[in-house]
Parts: sequence; structure tokens; C-alpha cells
Amino acid sequence: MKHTESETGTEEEFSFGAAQSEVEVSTADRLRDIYREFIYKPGLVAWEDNRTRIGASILAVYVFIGTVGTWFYRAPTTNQSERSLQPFQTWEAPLGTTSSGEDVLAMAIHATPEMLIMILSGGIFATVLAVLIGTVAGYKGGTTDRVLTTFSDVAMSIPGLPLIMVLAVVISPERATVIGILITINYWAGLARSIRSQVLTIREHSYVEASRTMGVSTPRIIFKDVIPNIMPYVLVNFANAARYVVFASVGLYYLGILPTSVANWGIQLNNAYSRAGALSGGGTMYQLVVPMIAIMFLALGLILLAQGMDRVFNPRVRTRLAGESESETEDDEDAAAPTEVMT
Amino acid sequence: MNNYFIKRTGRAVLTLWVTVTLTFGLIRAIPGGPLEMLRARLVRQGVDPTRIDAIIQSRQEESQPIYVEYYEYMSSLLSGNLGESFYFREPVSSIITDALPWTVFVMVTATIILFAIAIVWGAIIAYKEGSTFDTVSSGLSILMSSVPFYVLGILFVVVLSYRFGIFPARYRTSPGVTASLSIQFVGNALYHAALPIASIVITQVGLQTLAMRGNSIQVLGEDFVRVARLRGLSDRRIAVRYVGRNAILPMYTGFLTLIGFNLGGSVILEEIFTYTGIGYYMFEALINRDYALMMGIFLVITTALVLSVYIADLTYGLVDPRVKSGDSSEAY
Amino acid sequence: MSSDSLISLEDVEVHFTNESLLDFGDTKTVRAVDGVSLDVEENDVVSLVGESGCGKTTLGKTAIGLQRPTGGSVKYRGEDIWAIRDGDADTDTEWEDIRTSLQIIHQDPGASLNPNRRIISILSEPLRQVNPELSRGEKRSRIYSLLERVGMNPPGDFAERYPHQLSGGEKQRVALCRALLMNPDVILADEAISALDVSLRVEMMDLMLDLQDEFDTSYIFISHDLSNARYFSAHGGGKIGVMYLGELVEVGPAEDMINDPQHPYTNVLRWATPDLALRETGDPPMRKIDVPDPVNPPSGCRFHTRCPKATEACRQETPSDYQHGEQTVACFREDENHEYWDSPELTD
Amino acid sequence: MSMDQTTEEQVYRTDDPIVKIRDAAVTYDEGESYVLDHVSLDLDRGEILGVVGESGSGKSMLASSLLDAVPSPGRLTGEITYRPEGEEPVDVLELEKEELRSLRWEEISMVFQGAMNSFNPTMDLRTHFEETLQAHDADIKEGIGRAEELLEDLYLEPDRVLDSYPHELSGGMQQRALIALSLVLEPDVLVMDEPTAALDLLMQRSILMLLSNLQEKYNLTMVFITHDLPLVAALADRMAIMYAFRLVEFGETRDIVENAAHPYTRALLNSTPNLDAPLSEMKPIEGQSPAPINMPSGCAYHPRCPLATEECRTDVPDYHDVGPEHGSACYHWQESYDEVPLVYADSLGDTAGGESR
Amino acid sequence: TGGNGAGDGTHISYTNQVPTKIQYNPSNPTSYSQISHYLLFDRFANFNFARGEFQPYLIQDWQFNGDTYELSLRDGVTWEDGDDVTAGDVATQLRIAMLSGGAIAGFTDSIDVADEQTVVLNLTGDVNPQIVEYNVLGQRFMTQKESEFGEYVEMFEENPDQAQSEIQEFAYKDVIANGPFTIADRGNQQILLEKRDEHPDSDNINFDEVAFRYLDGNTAVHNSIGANELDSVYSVFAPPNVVDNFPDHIQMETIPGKTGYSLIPQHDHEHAGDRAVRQAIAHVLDRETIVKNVGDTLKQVPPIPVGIASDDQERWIGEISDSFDDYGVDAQQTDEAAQILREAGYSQDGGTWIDSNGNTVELPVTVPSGWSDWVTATQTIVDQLNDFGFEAQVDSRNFSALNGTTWPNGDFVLSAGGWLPGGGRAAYPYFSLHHMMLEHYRNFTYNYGPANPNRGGSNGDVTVPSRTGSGTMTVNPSDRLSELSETADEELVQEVINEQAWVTNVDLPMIPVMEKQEQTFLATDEWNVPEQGAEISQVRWANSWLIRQGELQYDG
Ligand SMILES: Nc1ncnc2c1ncn2[C@@H]1O[C@H](COP(=O)(O)OP(=O)(O)OP(=O)(O)O)[C@@H](O)[C@H]1O
Ligand SMILES: Nc1ncnc2c1ncn2[C@@H]1O[C@H](COP(=O)(O)OP(=O)(O)OP(=O)(O)O)[C@@H](O)[C@H]1O
Ligand SMILES: [Mg+2]
Ligand SMILES: [Mg+2]
Repeated sequence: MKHTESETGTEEEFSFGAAQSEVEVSTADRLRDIYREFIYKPGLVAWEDNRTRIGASILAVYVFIGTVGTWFYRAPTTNQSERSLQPFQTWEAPLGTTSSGEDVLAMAIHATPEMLIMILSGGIFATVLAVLIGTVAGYKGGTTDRVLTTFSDVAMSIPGLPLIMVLAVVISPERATVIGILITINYWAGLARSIRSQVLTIREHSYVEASRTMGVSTPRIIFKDVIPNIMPYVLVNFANAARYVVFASVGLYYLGILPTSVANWGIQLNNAYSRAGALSGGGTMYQLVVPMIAIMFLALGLILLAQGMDRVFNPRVRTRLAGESESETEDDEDAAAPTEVMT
Repeated sequence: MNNYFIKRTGRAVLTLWVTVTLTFGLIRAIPGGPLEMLRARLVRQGVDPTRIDAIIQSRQEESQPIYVEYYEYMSSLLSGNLGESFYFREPVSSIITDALPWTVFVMVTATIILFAIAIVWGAIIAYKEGSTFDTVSSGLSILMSSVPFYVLGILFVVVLSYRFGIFPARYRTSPGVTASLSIQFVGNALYHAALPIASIVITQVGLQTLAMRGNSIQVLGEDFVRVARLRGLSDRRIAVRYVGRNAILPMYTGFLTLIGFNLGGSVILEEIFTYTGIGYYMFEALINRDYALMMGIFLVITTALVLSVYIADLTYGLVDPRVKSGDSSEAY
Repeated sequence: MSSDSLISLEDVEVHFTNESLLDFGDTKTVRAVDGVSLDVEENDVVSLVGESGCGKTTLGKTAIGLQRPTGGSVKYRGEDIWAIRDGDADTDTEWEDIRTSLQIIHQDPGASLNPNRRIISILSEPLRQVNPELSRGEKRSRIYSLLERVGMNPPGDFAERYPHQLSGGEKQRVALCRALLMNPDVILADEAISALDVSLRVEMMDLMLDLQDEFDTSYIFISHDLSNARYFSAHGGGKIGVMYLGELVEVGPAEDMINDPQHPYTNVLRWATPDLALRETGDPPMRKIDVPDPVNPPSGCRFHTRCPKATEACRQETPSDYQHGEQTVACFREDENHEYWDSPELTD
Repeated sequence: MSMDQTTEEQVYRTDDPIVKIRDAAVTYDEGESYVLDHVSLDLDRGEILGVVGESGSGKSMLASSLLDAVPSPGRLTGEITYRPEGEEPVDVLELEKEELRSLRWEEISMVFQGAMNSFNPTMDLRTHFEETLQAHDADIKEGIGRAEELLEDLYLEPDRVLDSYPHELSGGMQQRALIALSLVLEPDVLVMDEPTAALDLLMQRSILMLLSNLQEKYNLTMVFITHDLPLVAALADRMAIMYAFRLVEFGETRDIVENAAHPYTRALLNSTPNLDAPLSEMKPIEGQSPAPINMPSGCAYHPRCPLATEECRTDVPDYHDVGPEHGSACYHWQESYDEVPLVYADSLGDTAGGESR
Repeated sequence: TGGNGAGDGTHISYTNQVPTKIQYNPSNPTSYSQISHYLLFDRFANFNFARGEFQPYLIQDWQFNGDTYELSLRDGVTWEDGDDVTAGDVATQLRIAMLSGGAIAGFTDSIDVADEQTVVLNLTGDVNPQIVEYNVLGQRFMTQKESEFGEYVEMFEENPDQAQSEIQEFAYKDVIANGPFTIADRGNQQILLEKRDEHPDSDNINFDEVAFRYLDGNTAVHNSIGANELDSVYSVFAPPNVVDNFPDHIQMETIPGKTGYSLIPQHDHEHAGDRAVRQAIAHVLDRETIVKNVGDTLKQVPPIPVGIASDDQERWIGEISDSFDDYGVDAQQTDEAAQILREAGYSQDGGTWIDSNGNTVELPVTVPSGWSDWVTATQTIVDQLNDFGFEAQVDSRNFSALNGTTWPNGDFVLSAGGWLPGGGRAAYPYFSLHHMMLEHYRNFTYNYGPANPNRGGSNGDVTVPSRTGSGTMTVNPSDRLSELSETADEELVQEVINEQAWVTNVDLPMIPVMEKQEQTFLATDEWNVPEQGAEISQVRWANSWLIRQGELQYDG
């Protein structure tokens, strides 16, 4: 490489004009930088938007319940209270009990951690795979692209829910992580396709070409130039995938297709429906309502977050809110990422 | 006809084939084959154990090496034969012919209605961006999207059917109503489909509305809308031909693919409403390990998905003059 | 063509075959660059002018090895760069060296900087490539001094900004810095000033020219504005090339091209370049306004469909390069004995 | 500063203005700052007025003001009077919705910056023409006939263009089609906001040439807005120079080019490459133009002006008569002749009015 | 009457099968009718659970003569097509059952038609007449008319395999009925029967139609009952709170299911295979609480954990029941359990039981997921075991996986599984003991020593403390049950039953927890029915049987 041949020459060339005083960068500075860049500012922006604010608060509540809550609140067991207690009767079981004397609130609370794990694993699996396949296909083009595109085409063409049901029966997954992945087993495909088409545009951006011209390696271009651009989109879709995981897992539990070894609101629904006769007016509607509310608020939090999130990653908004100056006003904010709408 | 058409068709066929093969393999991997399920069922029916063994024995011969099954399945598929349902002892095709129209009816109607609402509502919100109406509508949209359709379905059943008896909780039609083109029949079918359709529409309309809102706001900011106003065009024309048309276009493929997607979702929906469409039979087939039926329905839903994407790709050029068929108009 | 030119293009062709871009069905070939030969010397400035779509960018990118030519050869210091790229060449020169030696500044100052990275990070990238052994502090001080050099003071402040916090001119300077930090031999400036405000263009050109001496770089400067090309080339002591539909119709030293244009098309460009002399604009010196379809370029001299001086001969035959002083011109009018002079004028 | 408004006396009136602009001002934040700062101007019947200024100097705001079409939520104040020939003057800002609708495009029409986005991408051009005619109750057949003629005047094949979708046309063709669309109702005034900015020079110049032909043929009054001073120089009868949302100088084109009396105008002229002049140093303008939110006090140009004095820093200069019909908002316009010499001054004399080769 | 305004007296009941798919060939296992054939076809005899014996119906009389078994038909029963129901028809039905692998084949040589009204089974050697009775009469309907099905009998003689598969394929949908009703109409939602006046019992019936409406799942049925849409319902499970919510005029009848939840230990397992641990478990379980958790309308508590159905314990071992251990019906007898364990060398370490090697006693309980009553029971069991200091947890698995691999492979420690074979037959201890000790009908490989080899056993001996006093006794259950099946001697029968019941009570090859109750609901608003709990209603299923008996009449 050039620099090795003409080390000194290079040095000279760059020693022009006003000599720069030594620029020190301490580790603390860097850490502070990272903190400002990745936590403080996104947080600030997120907080500025009502949707993210509410969404994040809701999720925070779930995380709190899923971690601290399970510590403080007793685990559900049979006969821990009187059977079939209505809600708001006693402090012992505020939301009532099932017909085998399990505390409904305890059931709801102790289903949270598994659900969060499921969401995370499903969301991460779907988005990471989609980003990987989408960017590589889009950026590399050619045969790689054709193969990957066909692959995702096929994955996309298999009907999601029926496929998941069959798979659920085949492998009887018992761990929340596996269930999360199972549910998003072909969810990534649509996402990969749309990421691919975005990458097709991004790779034509001149800054990508500039990086190529500098001889930057392909993985580095993908990670530094391509992926940050689709990040808002990816995160929005992470939240969407998470919501899909919530909906699908609860649905499958409700239908009794997934093994009951993992606590889940769907199992509560199923119990309320098939055993407590909640639908038949046995006065046990509360057993149905509690998990429903748990599901709906979680989904609500995720949607709100998804809707508000693209702003967080838009550097324009970020700097504006972080109080830095902006010299240009003419450009509009990037149009919001297209919303892939699938239940 | 032309290159793109052929290529795209080839890809659709390839996709179908791979999907069929894959699902074929998958379904065979389900633990507990049809015989085990049959045994379980006979036990429950109280058939005496020695006879159960005899029955199982006599059925054992039916299974063959998997490649033979695959070959036979593929070749009979090509001749239009989907095999016979193990559980129902009926040709799969006749079950599907009976069930599919109902599912398609529910899902297509639901999807059309929800898009119609989303388009109008989304456009109106966009026009009133920033107003209270916008805030309330957007909030409502989000709220509606946070309810899974089956939860709403259950609620509907509990409240509207069981509690108040306004709508039927199950069936495609009332007992005794026979299929015909009479008003009574159609009305009855619609009446029974009302809740399934409503639960799809209500839970899915929100996100589409927000998408439409976003698109419309974007279009409203375009120069050509401003120019159109300056040219003195009527507000109506601008709303329809300018804003509407351009905002709807990006949703076109979404519309077709959502139909396909919803067909898959019918498995849960029809189970809740005891609506004997393909989703319902899919579930039955799964429970009873009825491979042929499962494959058949899988195939139908897959074909629907592949077809809807295929149609979306091929027709996008027709609805959007900017894209000639064959341009980079892939649905996803 | 001397083999020790920094870059020499010989008979370069770039044809884009696209199956679906224009119409589906049969494939269409866009002859973006068709048989162009051009040399870029050390410390040279070559400006390319021409209408939109005539192939300037394609030629420029071919010259710096970003675009693989479908015909002809591109040589860097006498060695075929694509042979090196493919590992076919028998030489010590590494593709990496070539890659770092040939850099680009794009037209759109906004699009050429990654909106998600701070300036410091954008400018660290070239150093990472060329001087990976530098410490963070060293990199930073080099970047700071270069930023100061291009007039972005205080550098510490600018370095911490995002691209959207810079003005167009500043962005373009950052793009220039990025190219310079690679210590390149050639910089392709593709319409690098077109998007800037008029008042900033000169400043930017001056800056680039100043740095040319300091950094020993050559420029390939693309512009559709003849006066900018002249300003740039003349100050850099280089030449101007006029392109028309993928062909180089006239090349020559800047001043000669302006003061004594030979090709009718150069004349058209000259007419199109506004000035403050308040001349009556008059009708354009050409018969049609719109450029022919590059998929089906006209036969013979490609300009014959619009050329006010075209004759039947121009439709039939493709002119070869004629030498007129230091200019190279592809027009029959340079050949006094050509049948051109006798054939009937085209009027449609 | 927004307090001092230009008074009647400071306006350089023309005898028979077709549009009178008085104190036109646009604000986006309830008067905190102006993006068009009290501009007064007369538009002469049948003239071509060139408006020149840097990006963001408020040119588009001025153009939109003429049609009362400032993009929301901007607020336009002042007085804009349209005076059709032989009819009662119309106060544009007071018009009812319906009246405004017919004034636009029928009387005053406009070509936007960025023709690429001015057509509905999902509609062919014929429909654009037809719906425009229809919206103004014009005879469609006759109108299309006129459109075809216009297109032909603009060197386009009418049939092909009319049956095309916008994306099927090149930028230059779209721009010309848009010009035809803007003239299809035979307006008296045509406002063009940087109609050629996105095109290459050859196309720009060609269009300019066609425009001057059209102007003669249809007896149009034209406002041509650009940041490219030399471009309009050959076309415009008069020029107005804008800086930081204000009109800083106006006058006949020749006057402006040869005798610019505002340091900004002179600097602008100096920064322009010029083919005919011998190669000499062109001088860029140092510094940046201000944004509406932090406008310098007094003369907005003072931070960049070599002649700036204390006075400039505190008071907004009035217009000074520089010559007939030529005004300059500068206290030091006289000094500017010497302090800011025009770098191409020498070349002007011999080439002015001369024929090109 | 029912919701659909059939005020003229259409009795509306329900079916959980898609009506168009129902078929009536009992030899074809798919889509075999679950309820409507009770009215379409006459059954041989009906088992009354209260009396514990068969009531004659189509077969009016049956006679054991040592080496033959003679069946006499009722007079005047005709087929829908006009033919009489003859001994030939009965013989055809029985022959097909025998030829296609039914249990009859185990003790029958041949079947003869003695005359129009009499069928004779020629027995092979010694056989317990009770066993013959249960096998011949139990749950058998006169469906296979000779003229329709006779060809299969011939086919069986020529080519059994083909016959087997053909008769299994044959979906009998265009039925020729011989009961008091025949099929009038079938749609997607219901199957409608209309009265056949030719039937001898038709005079008992004062309404014309019975509709079986298709309802999918218990919840749908609950709701239909609640909404007054149904006049009767057979075998549906309604937990107490649901039943409480039914209208007042809905009367519930329950009959024992003769099957139910037990913990099936893996006898090879170091702990579950240890009798001490099994006994401890039995002591620790509070069966009453478990049943309450699941719903006491759904289950009943077996008084003594033994291989005899709950209701039949009194009859068979009532006299000696004091000597059996009930392990605490409604209590967690932790002291007893602890004592047994300590004696067997177990000890407690911080509350958790460990064996003499220091290994924790871990007892995961496998249960089919989705069987919500079983899952609830399992949860309660697990909680009780954990309370006591075992390490137990619920291990719920997919039913098909259990059925296909887990159970046949014995891949469990404790598994939920039925401790009775179900049906009227299970009332006879031979069948229930056989099921518990020798051959579980669901293919459980539980490696119990005395069990049959195909269940992991070796038909070996078992040694238990003797019931009557000190000392131990060693018996071979396999041999003793064979003896039981081959004797007509009542005393021997009682002796073997007492002895083997004792073995199951002590050795606990399975640990019975609860027994299923079958619920039938009858609407009394427009229908006259016997009062709740009447002996005549203790049959499968009350609604169809009462109609035939004139005990369910329209009163609208
Ligand atoms: N990747 C490509 N695929 C197909 N055609 C291309 C491609 N790149 C350029 N072209 C075509 O090649 C021709 C020359 O393009 P090029 O970008 O080099 O022109 P240019 O002179 O730089 O134009 P401009 O002034 O508008 O930048 C054009 O007709 C263009 O459409
Ligand atoms: N919607 C808006 N809200 C707030 N400020 C605006 C808005 N639109 C324009 N502006 C501001 O008004 C000022 C004048 O804008 P205008 O569009 O008139 O500039 P211009 O001279 O036409 O510039 P250009 O050459 O870039 O078109 C600019 O500073 C711009 O930032
Ligand atoms: Mg270019
Ligand atoms: Mg503008």
C-alpha cells in the first residue's frame, strides 16, 4: 500500500499551514460521546414524541412487571386462595382466582417474562435475518441476490399462520426463545424484500460510492453506510414483529397448539374459555379480560413505539432537539419510513 | 408474451413447487401420524382394544416410503387430484371446493371493506393533519390495531352473540337455509359473516389508515398538488385524482398481499366462529393429522399468496403508469 | 498516447445493456461512451462539458476505475487497471493502490455524505484506509488541519457536526477533504460545483485549484457550464473536452476552446453559456433542441441531426479526429478536401 | 426593522403597471421574522422582469405572492393590485375564493421551480390540459388547439407529448410542456420561478430563447426568477436584485450590469464566470447570507459588505436614485463603484451589443 | 322447545360432528356417528349404570349354556325398507365384529342362526359368562343389515385383508334405519330425524322430529343451552360455575365415565418405580381438592385407590373395604407419607426428599397439553407434591407426541393416564384390573412387572403384605386374571377380584386420582322427563333412551 512506501512523504504532505495543537481524545470523552449519541439523544427525541413516550412507558411497565414484579408478587399455584373468587374482593387475590384457586393476577404477572423473551427472540431473529439477507442481496446483487431473493420469495409464499401451526406441532417448542423464533419463521421474508429494495437505492447514493472509491471493505460499507440508513425502518419493523409475536403466540396458546409449559396469557384465555366457561356467562369474564388487557396494552405499547420510533434515528430531529444548531432549513425531514402493514 | 412476464411466471411456479415440496416434508415430520390419531380417537369412541389393533393393522399398509408418496402426490397434483382426506374420507378437492368460497368471501369482503374505510378515513385525516380530529383518529387507529382479531372475535361472540343475541355466533348460514341465489340465502350468509368480517376490519383498518394518512400527507406536500390548486382545479378533483390516486398506489400491493395473508389467518378466525371454511378444515386436519387435507389447504393458501403477489407484480404497471410491467415493481 | 500518462483511456466504450429499464421485451443498449481516447497527465486538469446524458459521468467513472468499460482500455501509469483488478496483469502495482489513488467528489453535496455520521467520522474513513496505523489523536489532528486549510474554522466545531448541519459549500469542502485525505493522484469532480450557489462556485473552484498544487493531484472536472470549465481548466493549465452523445467531439487547451472553437457543437455550447455582455441571444445555432435517443444514436456524425452546418455527408460517414492546432476535432470541416463541402445541406 | 415600511415615494413607479406590489411581506411566525420583507415593485405591462438572488433570499415568496399563493402556513400582507388592460384594477389579496381561482392561471399564471414534480405522475398530459381548461370553463377543443400550437412553438411534437405521461418526457420537455400548460388560458402575466434550474445550460438557454419568442407573440408580461444573473441578463428588460428577503437594487438590465450601484450586486457580478472576458480573477462573496430568524440589524448585507459603516449596522437604507428607473438600497452606492470594481469592466465596452461568432 | 321455533315439538339436541360427514357403518372408524344412531338403530341391550346390568332391548333375552351363548330377538322390529330385523341380521353384525378383530373372537368359535329370532354363539372352551355378556351386548347397535353387509362376511372368508379394508372404507350414509326415527334431512348445520311409526316403541313418542345440531366444542354447547336453543345434550362437560348459570329448567344427569385420571408411574424409574414412593404420593394427594379444582360436576373421587371403578367398589369389595387403605380421600396425609418414605430409606434435606443415595426425588408429571381438566388436576397434584417436598413439575406435551412416542416408549416418570378402560364394561372388575395391571389400552409402556410384555412387563409375580393379617403373599396377576376370565364360578370370581384389588391397592401400578362423570342435560320446560337422578336415566344416553321409553315427552 502506498503509505508504507512513502511514509515520510505523506507526513510532509499533511503538515500544511497552521499546525494543529495536539488533539487529545480520552476514553472518558469517547464514552461520553457514545452515551450522548446512543442514549441521551435518542432518548431525548423519543421523549419529545407523545407516541414513543407513551409506548416506552407502557413497555417499561411490562419490563418492570416481568423482572421486579415477578420477584415481589407470588407465583401462581393451585389453591392459593379460595376458588373462583371474583376480582376486587380481597387483597390476597386482587383480580380474583380461577376455579382451581390460582391467583389470576399472579398468572398474568408471571406470564410476562416469558412473553418478553418471546418478543425479543422473535423480533431479533426476524429483523437480524431480514437485515442480513436484505442488505447482502441488495448490496451484492447478481447471483447472490437472485438466490437470496428466491429464498425469501419462497419463505414469503408459505402461509405464515398455518406454517407456524404445523411447525408448532412438529417441534413442540417449550422455550420462549424458540417459540419467538418459530413464530417469526417466515415473518422476516417480507421485511428482507423491502430492505433489499431500499438497499438497492441506498447503494446508489454517492456516499456509498465514495466509500467504495476509497476501497472500504464491503462489510464495513454495509455496516457503516447502509444499515444505519435502514435502522429506523428496521426498528419500526422490530416493533411490528414483536407485536406479531404477541398476537400469534397468544393465538396459538389459545388454540392449544403450543405446549403449556411456558406461562402465557393465551393459556389464561384458553382456560377462561374452555374451563371457566367465561364465554357462557359463568361470571368468569374477568378471567378472560385480564389476559386480554395484558395483550392489548403490550401491543399498544409496541405500536406506539413503532409509530414514533423512526424519528429517533433521524439525525436531523436528533440534533435539533439536542439543541445543536442547524444551518440549513430547506430540506425536509426524511419521509417517514413506509409502514409494512401486516397484522 | 414478453420476457418479464415469462420470468415472473417461472418464478411463481418455482416458488409454488418449492413451497409444496417443503410443506410436504414438513407435514410428514409431524409426530404422531394419522394412525396414532386414529387410535386415540377410537379409544375415545370406546371401540374395543382388540379391534383397534386390527383396524390400525389394516391401515398400516397404506403408508409408503416418503419418496413414493412424494412422487405420487406431485403427479396426482399435476393431474388436479389432491388426494383423499384421511379423516373425512372424502376427496380433498371436494372439501376445499365446499369450504374455499366461504373463506374467500369473508376475507376478500373484509379486506375490501377495510381498505375502503382506510383510504377514505386516512385521506380525511391527512387533510386535517394536526387537528383534534387527526389526533383522535390516529389514536383510535393505533388503539384498534392493538387488539388481536381473535380477541375481538371472542368479545363479539360473548357480547353480541351470547349476551345480546344480535348476531349468530357460528356457522356459515342458519340451519335449514340451503344454498341458492335467493335474497334469503345471501342475507343469511352476510348475517353470519358479519362478525368475522367485522373483527378483521376493525383490527386491521387502523394501520392501513395510518399508512394512507402518511401517503396522503406526503402527496399533499408534492408540487403537483400545489400546481393543481393554482390551476384552479376543483377540490374534489384534486382530492380524488391527485391526492387519492397517488396515495392509494403504494397500498395496492399491500391490498393484494393482505388478502393472501388473511387467508392464512382464517385458521384462527374460523375456529372461533365455527365457520367451516378452509381455515376451519385446516385446523381439523392438523388435529387429526390428515396429511392430504392439510397439504391441500396449505396448497390452496400458498397458491393464493403466490398468486396475489404475482398479480400484484404484473398489474402494478397497469395501475401506475410510471411503472411499465417489468420495471422494478416487485410487490415487496 | 504516451504510456507514462497518469491515466490514459484508449478507445473506451461503455455500453449499458438493460433489459427492463426502458421497455421490456428486447434488450436495449445505451451507448453511454463510445470510442473515447483521452489522457490525464500528472497535475493536469481535464474538464468535460456536454449536455445532460451525453456520458460525462460515465466517462469520468471509467477513468477512475469505478466503471468497467465494455471495450478499450484504461491505463494507470501505463498499466491496464482492469487487468490488475482481475489479477491478470504481470506487475507489482496493486489494485488497492490504484483504488486509493483515484478519488471522486460528487455533484450533490448532500448526498455524498452519509447523513448518519459526523464529519469527523466521515473524514476518518480515508485515513483508516490509507494510514491505519495512525492513532485517533493523530487522525484527528490531520483532519483538523485540513479542515482549517479549506476554511472551515474552528475545525473542532465542524468536525462534530452532522452533514445536515453544514451549508452546501461546506459539505462540498468536506467531500473534497475526504478525497484529499486519500492522497489521490486524480480526483473526479463530477459536477462538484453545479449544486452550489453561483457565488460559492468560484470559491470552491479556487480552493480546488489551490489544493491541486499542494497535493499534487490531477482533476477530471465535469460540468455542463463552459465558463466554469474554462475557469477551472485555464487556471489549472489543462484542457477542455466536449462530449456529445458518448463521443468526444473536441478536445483542446481551455483558452483555445473558448476563443477558437472548431466543432459546431462546441459553438452551440458557447452560445448557451450566458455572459454579461448583453448580446441578443438570437436563435440557437442548431436545428433541433432535443437530444436524440442514446439507444439509437444517429448514423454518421452524431450531431448531424441538430448541426446547422451538417450536410448529407455527415449523415453517411463518421468523422475521424482532426488536429487543429492543439485542438483535436471530430468534424469534416477541418478537412478542406472532404466531400462534405460538396454535399447538400441538411434542412429538416 | 420590520417597522420601517417602504413609503409610496420610494417606489419606482412605472406608467402603466400591470401589477402593483406594495409592501408585500410574508411571515411564517406571526411577524417574528419575515421571509419576504416588505417589497414594493411595479410590473410594467409587456416587460420581462428578472429577479435575481441567492438561494433562500425570498424569490419564490415574491413569486407566490403575485398569485396570493404563499405556501401555508405563511401569511402574506401588503397590497397587490392587478390591473388588466381597460378594466378595473383588482386587489388580489381581497379576492373571494372563486375570483382568485379564476384570476390564477387565466390572468396570472406561474411556472414552478422544479417542473419535474409539477405534473401528476399518474395522469397523461392531455388530461392535464383538458382539466385545466375545464376548470376555467374554457372551450376544450379550442384550448387543445391552442395547446398544440404552443407546444409546437416550444419545439415539441404536440401529439406525442400530449399522449405521454410525465415520466416519459425528459426534464427539458417537461419544463416546456409546463410552460405551454401555463399559457393555455392566455394569461397576461407569467411568473416563472427558476424554471430552468434543474436543466443543463444548453436547454436553459434554449428555453429562454423560446420564452422571449413567446413573450413577443403573446404579448406577455413576464417575471423571471433565477439565482443565475447572467442567465436573465440577456432576456430581461429590467432586473431586481434580492438579498435577504429584500429588494436591494433594481433597474434596467444594462444599467444593472454596467452600473450596479449596490455592493452586493457588484460582488455577485464579480463572482460570475464570464466567457467573453479574458480570464481573470473572479471574486467570490465572502460569508453567508442570513437566515430569517437571525437577520442582522440595519442593512442585512453589512456583515459581508466592505463598505459597511455604523449607519449600515443600525438603519435599513432607503432606496437611492442611482439613475433613471434605477434604485439601490445602499448608503454607499456611490463609493461602491470604486471600492468594488467590476472585474470584467474592460470587456464590456467592446462586446456589448456585438454579435457572437 | 328449541330456539329455532320448532314449537310443533321438534326435539333439538346436538352433535359435535359435521352432519354431512356422519356415517353409520360401525366397522368404518372415520366419522362414525356419535349420537344420532342411538335413535336410528336399536341397540342390543342398554347398560344401566345404577343397576350395574344390561337392560334387554333388541335382544330380549340371553342365556349362557356352558359352551353356547344364546340371544333372543325382540318381536316386531322392522327395517325401514319393510324387512323384519332377523337373527340373520344380528348374526351378520356379530360375525363382522368377530372377523374384523373384535374381542368376541377371543371366545367364540362360530355364530349360528338357530331360527328367525335366535342367534347362538358357539364358545371356545371355558369362559366367564360376564365377559361374554359385556362383549356381546355392550354398545352394540343393529346397523349392519344382512342384505347390505352380508357380502363382507363372505369376503372375510375368502380374502380377509380385502374385506377388512373394504368394510373400513364403506361409509354408510344412506342408511336403512330400524329405530324409531329415520333421517329426514342433513345439512351443514344439522341432521334432522323424523319419527318412524312402524317401530314398536313409536307409540311412546309424542313428537315427530329430532334435530341434532352441529356445535363445535363445549363452550358452544354451553351457550346454546344457556340460550335455550337445545332440548337435550349428551356427554358434554360443564364445570360447576357453568352449570350454575344454566336456566333453572335444565336438568343435569350424570353417569360415571368409568375412566379417569391417574398417575401412571414409570416402574423402571428409581423413584416412581419404588412402591414406597407411590404410596407416599397416594397419601400426599388430596383427591377431594383436586376434584374440586377441576370441577365436581365433571369428576368424582374414587373412595379407594384400587383397580375397580368408584361406583362399583361397594358392590365388589364393599364388605372388606375396611381392610383397604384409602390413602386419605380429602386430606394430604403427609405424616403417613413421610413415615413410609423414612422407612424406605428416604430422608428430607431442607424440606426436599432425597433417597438413600442422596438423589432428590424428582417427579415431573407428563400430561397432554390442551386437556385442560387434566392439566388443572396435574397442576394441583404438582403443587401438593411440591408442598410435601418432592420436586415435581408439570410437563405438558402435545397429545399426538404422547400418543405416538412418549407413552409407547415409556418416556416419562409420572404420566397422567386413564386408570379404567371406560364404558359399561369397566364396571366389571375383570376389565378394570386387566387394564390397570396387564395392558393399558393407550399403549403405555410403564414397565410394571406383572404387565404384559407389550407394556414393558414380564407377566411376573408380585409380592404384597397379605390383606388379612401378617406376612406377605405372592401372586401372579396375569395368571389369576386368566383364571377369572375362564370361570363361571361366582366364588372364584369374587376371590380373585378381592385378591387382585388388594394388590392394586397396595402396589399401586397406577395411582387413581379421579373418575370422569358423563353429563347429560335435559330441558324440562317443554318436556316431561323423569325426576333428576332417576334410575332409568343412568344410561348412555339418557336423552335417546328416555325417548324410546316414553319417558321424555313433549309438553309444550
Ligand atoms: N447504470 C446505467 N445503466 C443504464 N444506462 C445508464 C447507466 N448509467 C448511465 N446510463 C445512461 O448512459 C447515458 C450517459 O449517462 P451519464 O450519466 O454518463 O451522462 P452525463 O453526461 O453525466 O449526464 P448528466 O449531465 O445528466 O449527469 C445516459 O443516457 C444514461 O441514461
Ligand atoms: N414553509 C415555510 N416555513 C418557514 N419558512 C419557509 C417556508 N418556506 C420557505 N421558507 C423560508 O423562506 C425563505 C425564502 O424562501 P424562498 O423559497 O422564497 O427562497 P428562494 O429565494 O426562492 O430560494 P431558492 O433559490 O432556494 O428557491 C427561506 O429562508 C426559507 O427557509
Ligand atoms: Mg452526470
Ligand atoms: Mg425558490
